[in-house]
Amino acid sequence: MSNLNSLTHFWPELILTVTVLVAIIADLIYRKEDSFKVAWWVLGGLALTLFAVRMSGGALSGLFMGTIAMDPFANFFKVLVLISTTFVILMSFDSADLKGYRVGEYFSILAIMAFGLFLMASAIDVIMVYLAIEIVSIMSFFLAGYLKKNQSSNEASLKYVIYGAFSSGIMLYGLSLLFGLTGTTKFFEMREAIAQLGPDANLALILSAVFILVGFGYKISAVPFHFWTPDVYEGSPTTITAYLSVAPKAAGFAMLIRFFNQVFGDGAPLGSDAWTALNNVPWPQLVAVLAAATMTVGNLVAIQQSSVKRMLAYSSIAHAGYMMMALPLMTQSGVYGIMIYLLMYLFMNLGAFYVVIYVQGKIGGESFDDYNGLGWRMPFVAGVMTLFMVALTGLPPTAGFIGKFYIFAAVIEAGSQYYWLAFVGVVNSVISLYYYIRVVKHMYLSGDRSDSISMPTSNLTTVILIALAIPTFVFGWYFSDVADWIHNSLVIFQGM
Amino acid sequence: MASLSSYLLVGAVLFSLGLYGVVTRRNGVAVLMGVELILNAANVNFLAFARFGGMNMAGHVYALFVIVLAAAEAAVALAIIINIFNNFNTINVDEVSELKQ
Amino acid sequence: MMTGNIITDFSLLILFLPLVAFTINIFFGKRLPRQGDWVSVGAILITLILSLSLLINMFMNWDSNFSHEAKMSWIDLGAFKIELGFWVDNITIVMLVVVSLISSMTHIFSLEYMKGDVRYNRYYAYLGLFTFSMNGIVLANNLMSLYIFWELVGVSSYLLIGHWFEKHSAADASKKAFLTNRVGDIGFFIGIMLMFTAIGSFNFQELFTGVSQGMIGGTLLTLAGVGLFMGAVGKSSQFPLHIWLPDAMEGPTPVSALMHAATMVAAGVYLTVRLFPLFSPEALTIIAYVGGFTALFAASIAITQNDIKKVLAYSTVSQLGYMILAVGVGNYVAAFFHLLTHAMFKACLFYGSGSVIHAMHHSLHDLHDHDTDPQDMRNMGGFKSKMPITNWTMTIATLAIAGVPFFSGFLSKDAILAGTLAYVQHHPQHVLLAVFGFGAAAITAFYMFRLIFMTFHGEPKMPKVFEGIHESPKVMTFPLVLLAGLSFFLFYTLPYFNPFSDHGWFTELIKATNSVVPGNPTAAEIYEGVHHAHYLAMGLSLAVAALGIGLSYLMYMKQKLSPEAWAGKMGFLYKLSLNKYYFDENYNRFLYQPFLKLSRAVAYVDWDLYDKYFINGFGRVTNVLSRLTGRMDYDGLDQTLVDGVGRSAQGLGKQLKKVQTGRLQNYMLFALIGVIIILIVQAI
Amino acid sequence: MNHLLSWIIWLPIIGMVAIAFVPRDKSELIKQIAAAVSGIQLLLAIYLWQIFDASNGTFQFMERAEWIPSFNITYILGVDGLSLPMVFLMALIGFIGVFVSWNINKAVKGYFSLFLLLNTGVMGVFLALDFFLFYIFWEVMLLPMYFLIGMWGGPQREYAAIKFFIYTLAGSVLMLIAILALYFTCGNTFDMLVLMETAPTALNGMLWWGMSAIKVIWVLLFIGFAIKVPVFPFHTWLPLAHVEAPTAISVILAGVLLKLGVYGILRINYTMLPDGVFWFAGALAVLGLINVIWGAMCALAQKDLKKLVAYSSVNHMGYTLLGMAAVIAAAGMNGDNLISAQAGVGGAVFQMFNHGTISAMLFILVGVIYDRAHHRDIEGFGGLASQMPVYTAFVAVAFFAGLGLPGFSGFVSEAMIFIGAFPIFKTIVIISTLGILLNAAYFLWAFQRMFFGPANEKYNDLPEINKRELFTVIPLAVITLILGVYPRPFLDLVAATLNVLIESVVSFGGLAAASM
Repeated sequence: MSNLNSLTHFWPELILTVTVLVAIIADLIYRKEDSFKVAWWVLGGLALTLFAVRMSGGALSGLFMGTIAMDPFANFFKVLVLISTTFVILMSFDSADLKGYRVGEYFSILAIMAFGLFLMASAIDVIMVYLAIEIVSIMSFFLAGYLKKNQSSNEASLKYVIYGAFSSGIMLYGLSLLFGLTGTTKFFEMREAIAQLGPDANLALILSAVFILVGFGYKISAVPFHFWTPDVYEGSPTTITAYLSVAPKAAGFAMLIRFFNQVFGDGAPLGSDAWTALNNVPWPQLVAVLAAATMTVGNLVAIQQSSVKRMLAYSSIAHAGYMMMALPLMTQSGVYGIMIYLLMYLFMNLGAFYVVIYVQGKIGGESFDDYNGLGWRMPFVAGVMTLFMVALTGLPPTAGFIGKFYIFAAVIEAGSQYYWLAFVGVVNSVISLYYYIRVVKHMYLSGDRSDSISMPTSNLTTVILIALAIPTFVFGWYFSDVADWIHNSLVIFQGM
Repeated sequence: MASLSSYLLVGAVLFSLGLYGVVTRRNGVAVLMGVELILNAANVNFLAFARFGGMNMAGHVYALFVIVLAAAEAAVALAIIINIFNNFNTINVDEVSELKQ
Repeated sequence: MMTGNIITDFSLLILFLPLVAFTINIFFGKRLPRQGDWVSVGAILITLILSLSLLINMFMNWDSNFSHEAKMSWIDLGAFKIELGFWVDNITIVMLVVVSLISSMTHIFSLEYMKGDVRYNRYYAYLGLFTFSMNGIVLANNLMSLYIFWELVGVSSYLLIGHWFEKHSAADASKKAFLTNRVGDIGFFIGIMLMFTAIGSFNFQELFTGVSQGMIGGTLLTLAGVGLFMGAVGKSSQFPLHIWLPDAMEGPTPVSALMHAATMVAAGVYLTVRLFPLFSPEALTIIAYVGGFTALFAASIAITQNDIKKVLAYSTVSQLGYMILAVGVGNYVAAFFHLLTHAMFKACLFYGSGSVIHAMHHSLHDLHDHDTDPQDMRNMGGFKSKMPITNWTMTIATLAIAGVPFFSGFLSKDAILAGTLAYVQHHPQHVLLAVFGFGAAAITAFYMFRLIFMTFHGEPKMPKVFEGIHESPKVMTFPLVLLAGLSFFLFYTLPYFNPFSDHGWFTELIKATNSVVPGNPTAAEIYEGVHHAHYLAMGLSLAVAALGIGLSYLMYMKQKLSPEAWAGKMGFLYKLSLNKYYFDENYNRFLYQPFLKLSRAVAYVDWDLYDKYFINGFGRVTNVLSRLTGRMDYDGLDQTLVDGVGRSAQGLGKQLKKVQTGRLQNYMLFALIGVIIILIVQAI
Repeated sequence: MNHLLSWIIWLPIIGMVAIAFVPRDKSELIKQIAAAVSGIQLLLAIYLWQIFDASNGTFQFMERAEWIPSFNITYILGVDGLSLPMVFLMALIGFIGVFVSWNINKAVKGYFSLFLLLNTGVMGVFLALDFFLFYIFWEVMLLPMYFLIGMWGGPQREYAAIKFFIYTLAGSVLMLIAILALYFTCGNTFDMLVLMETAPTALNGMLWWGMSAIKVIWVLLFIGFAIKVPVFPFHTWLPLAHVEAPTAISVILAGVLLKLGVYGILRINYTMLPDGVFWFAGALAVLGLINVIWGAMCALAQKDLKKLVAYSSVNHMGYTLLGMAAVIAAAGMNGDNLISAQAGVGGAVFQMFNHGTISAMLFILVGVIYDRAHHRDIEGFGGLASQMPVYTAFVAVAFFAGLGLPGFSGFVSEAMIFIGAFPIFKTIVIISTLGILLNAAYFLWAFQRMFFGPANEKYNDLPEINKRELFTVIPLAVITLILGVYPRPFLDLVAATLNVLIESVVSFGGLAAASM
């Protein structure tokens, strides 16, 4: 589709772009103490975008000369991105980190990042892939280092920028090799070219594949490309940590799945039961091992943490590992499982981080000991936190269980050659119980009882917590509609 | 006339130098320069493939994109490093280690 | 003449009346006048009347083949069924009379003996529970109900032995009794399972039919028989499980009379009598040896005991051994006969000892003497003048147990010895059994008269105590007199009158049935053999009894022979006997303690090793892994190594860097290493 | 009532919601609500018992509702002779448990909310006929249990709670794998009724890494259930959890939760993997034996009364395993011995129920003395019989019931188990009869040390067991006695179901077992 034609299908992104512009202009108008009002503009824009995303759909097409796909698959991830961006913006109002900073551009950058994530979810051309990743990365560097006077935040952004640039550089090198092998930048053409490659190209293909994996792996923080995660997560403002643990990860998975399915897969549509990897690309086993390693490392290291925030950072690595379990299966159920998991994970993880933000604001710390006796002093927050922890562990009847359930179901369905992976997965769930329940233990079992009860003072806090808790709980036993919606989103644009 | 493989060799050498720089340098700016080398190694590859593959202009376009993005990235990175210098009085990446103390 | 329904109803009443008394007394006894003893006594007297009416009915029928069965379904799962029920025949009726008679006497005797006890109502309640369970055993028509009531008498025994639980010895004895019985019961239950597995029923009649049809045979049948017999070994206190009965004397004396002399311990004999047709020849041989050995063995201990109740206890063990021996040699009617006569005279002896102890106790109490043992015969002597009734009744019972003509014991013991002799004549290789039998008879006569002489004759050993000795009140002497009367031969030979033959209602109404196991002699053959051996046996038994009595007379009455000198001469043997062959000590040393130690070891392994190290080890390993991973992941493999590479590459060695810093490069390095590893793996 | 089973399950949740609206300082009201709710639940359970058709061995009062059609998840409930006694048991012990907990005064609101939630979880497991639903209920129990032990427990409560949680979760995640494997290999359904039809044949000959699929799934499920039972190598959470948990929770734990494991094996392993039953029966019997002997020996060595009772649970549940193993007697290989199978499995089911009542009684009584003396050291008492005669009497009843005395229901079930298992596992049964001696030994020894001997002056003023406590013990004692004297009311109820169960095991299993 030509560029001009494409624009007519590009409404969500256009609205988002306008939102960004409006936000920047608004930021110029507001005084510093009013700068948080920019958020309302952004939120309005996001709402419009959400509306536009829901309205689009219909025909599958490749926009801008086949670099961007419009399909339900991308739309699902866009919705995910919009929901998480909205929540993060709302959460930022209460953030203690951001006090004393001009936050207008903070919200603008979030909106730009959302735009980048949109592109990630729908890129079908390696140029667009690189472009999208870079937009997201650069915005993330900003956000991670947003607290200019805070050394941790500085350090986080430095590490992030160096590691990010490094891995995207390596990925780019891999992409260049792939380009050389196939002579094209478009996913579909690449697949056809690879299918015709002789065995002598294998080494180069593997080399490029692995290099590309570095880029993707960095985005979803898969082992062994996860090293930046704990430091960046801990140093960044907690709102941004929450955001980084959800939205870019979702978009990263979207891109990864698309890339898998279209470049290194046989190109069968997702609606079919299974597609296979191209013979000469041994993706599945590699990713399976990485998945196992990712969740094991994430879980094991999370046990050691003394800070809840850092524990959540490591646990987010583990969750990436759970989701990665479904990648090598090359089945529709696998992708389906990842999508459901991401949705469920969004609510519970944002919720957990929000409680961390809240406690940080009220108590001033984020270590486990700061949570002692929380169950008596802040029964509502502690109760909701318990729910999130239980959900993150993956116990029914919470959303976390449903996510895991679909993932494990996909793994089991794929046949007995992946049972070991399911086994590693469930063992990891048990390990994760230990550190998640530790939070609960500190809230209820440790520390003194107190008769003074404090409820959240701001209504916004209550609303956010409830808005995150309800899906976390309700999707645990009623997920039929969600499952159907996601099932309908399992349609990937397969080229002209 | 040099062959494709010699260009690729240049690319590979650049890439390796970049990697080496990134891994060994302690100075934040130097590390960034290593990253730039890696990016340019990729650029060399793109252009070489585009030129010798007898292909379309995609490679050139790609290289242009990379240059632009690298510039943007460098701008952000330098901004961050300046900020770091303001806070830590050093740009040695090893000394920037507040976290996990 | 009673119809079947009436018999069923009577049996039900006989069974459940004591249970009703138990229930009333346990819940409301404390609040009833006289703590409810009249409820129990009333119930047991009605039971006695009902039993006697069954007995009269039996006499009126005069039918040795009489039997009546009633059943109800207890478990029904389709294929798996258990029916519980009654089997009333002449043996049952006689046994019911024995149980209810002795139980009634105990109830009456205890009115005085237990007066003022702290748990008077519970004592009567437990007596009711016991009578109920004992009657249950008697009436059972199948192994399952037999086993059920078997255990229940065990419990009532436990409760009654431990009646004075404040005493450690009583508490120990009650536990010991229960556990020792359980050992036997394990065998019993295995026997039951073997039988059920082979035949598919618990019912006696069906078992007999099954065995006769050969559904079980050979070694398996022997094993089943031995298993069932194990139950009897436990309950009837046979070697090697005899250890509990002497200790059980910690219970109140009337209880000893009722349970640990007359009825409960006889349940084992009753069991073997009931199941006699099932036993294979090999099993019977084992039974005979166990019984015979126990008879002699226990008698040899009784000689040296000084506690009046201990003497009687070992005497009981010995007499039970006799009965078991009789079953083993096939003369099981004689065993049952001895059970009957023994119940009477042994209960009488126990009541007598109770009467003596009661007197001693009161006398000591008046003297405020709490150290002297009221049961030790060495503190007695010359009581005949103070307690004439007790003296005479006990002497009669002693004559009976010693096997003196005109007394019941003579007849029954004679029958057993005749049976044994006949068996030995038939199987000369088992001559040892005859030695056991006659030897025990001699020793029994000796130690029983030793008891009488030491207690009632000679000079009072403690004159002060002697002063305070009085004859017991009527409620206590009445049972003595009654039972002493029942120790005369006449009651067992009616309507005939021949003191030297056991021919009478008993032998006419209780006929041996043939064994259903091929290879065993028929009842007629056994009878024939016994008949032949009768006179020889009688002569021998009279001789050994006279020997025993004479020796005892010389030693303890005339003091012609000094017991001390004999004891000194036989030093080692005397010590063995006095210390009961050290069975308790050895069991304790080689069984209980090692097992307890093993249990502690198991518990230690379970809790302090397995759980602490293995199960928690999973957690610990995870933790260690976690720490390791954390360090690898975060702090880098080896900072110095990495740094070293960097330095040498740069050619700059001067800049020493702090360890544990500078992670960023390591991150990337690890990512690179990861990439390289992946590449290598992929390339392979 | 059309949705009787749903009412039974969800009633506690209604109570929980009601409690949520009560101010936290009105603890009496909270307790009354909890009592009322569990009382109604008990009445419903009794009503269910009354209208249940015992002659019908299949599921009754079925409820079926669409839930998640896209994953073939359905809300299916049903009750049969296997689950009905368990439902009754849970309702009874749940009701009694409220009264046992009456003296809880720390965070009453939270306690009773969690208590009711636990009740729902357990009821759900017993009544669910959809595997997914089953699993959800199975896991729902964990969290309340964690809190109940961790917040209201003894000195080591945190350790005990986390250990319980991790241990049981480890088992249940394996179960999840098995459930999913069954789903995908047996026709994409969680409907247990369908799985019971399809699973026995669908897995035949299927190999996973050279192992039979049946064996793999069996083992995965078995470990999940075995941890709950608990079967020997997985039993160590139990003494700890029991000792640390508050009395009412120990009561529920021993009385009902342990039954879930056995129930699961019978309901799922037996019906869906009959071939596995034949493969595993020998191991099951051996494990049962180890449980019996090991548990008894550990109990013998204990000094803490509650730990003794806890190990006695290990011991008693061992009998259940032994009885269950006897099911293979009914198949052709060992002669068509239906009698043994019925006796064994029937005994196992009965033993489950009896252990429920007896161990509940034991734990309540342990709680009674602990509340008064504030310790449970067996050696620290002595002569209590003269100080607390009524209490002593009840302990005697409970101990005698526990050691399998005839007249109490425990005897009947143990006898059935022995009789049933004997023809197939002669040696094992003979060794395990040693257990009945050891049972008697540890109970009587403990009894002697605590109650006999001269009275301990220190405890002269201990108050006698009170009316509330009597109210909690007496129903259990009465049930134990009645069923001990006349077990038919119980056994008739389960007979038809039992035969269906045995039939299903035998008709599928045995023949294919050889080819597995």
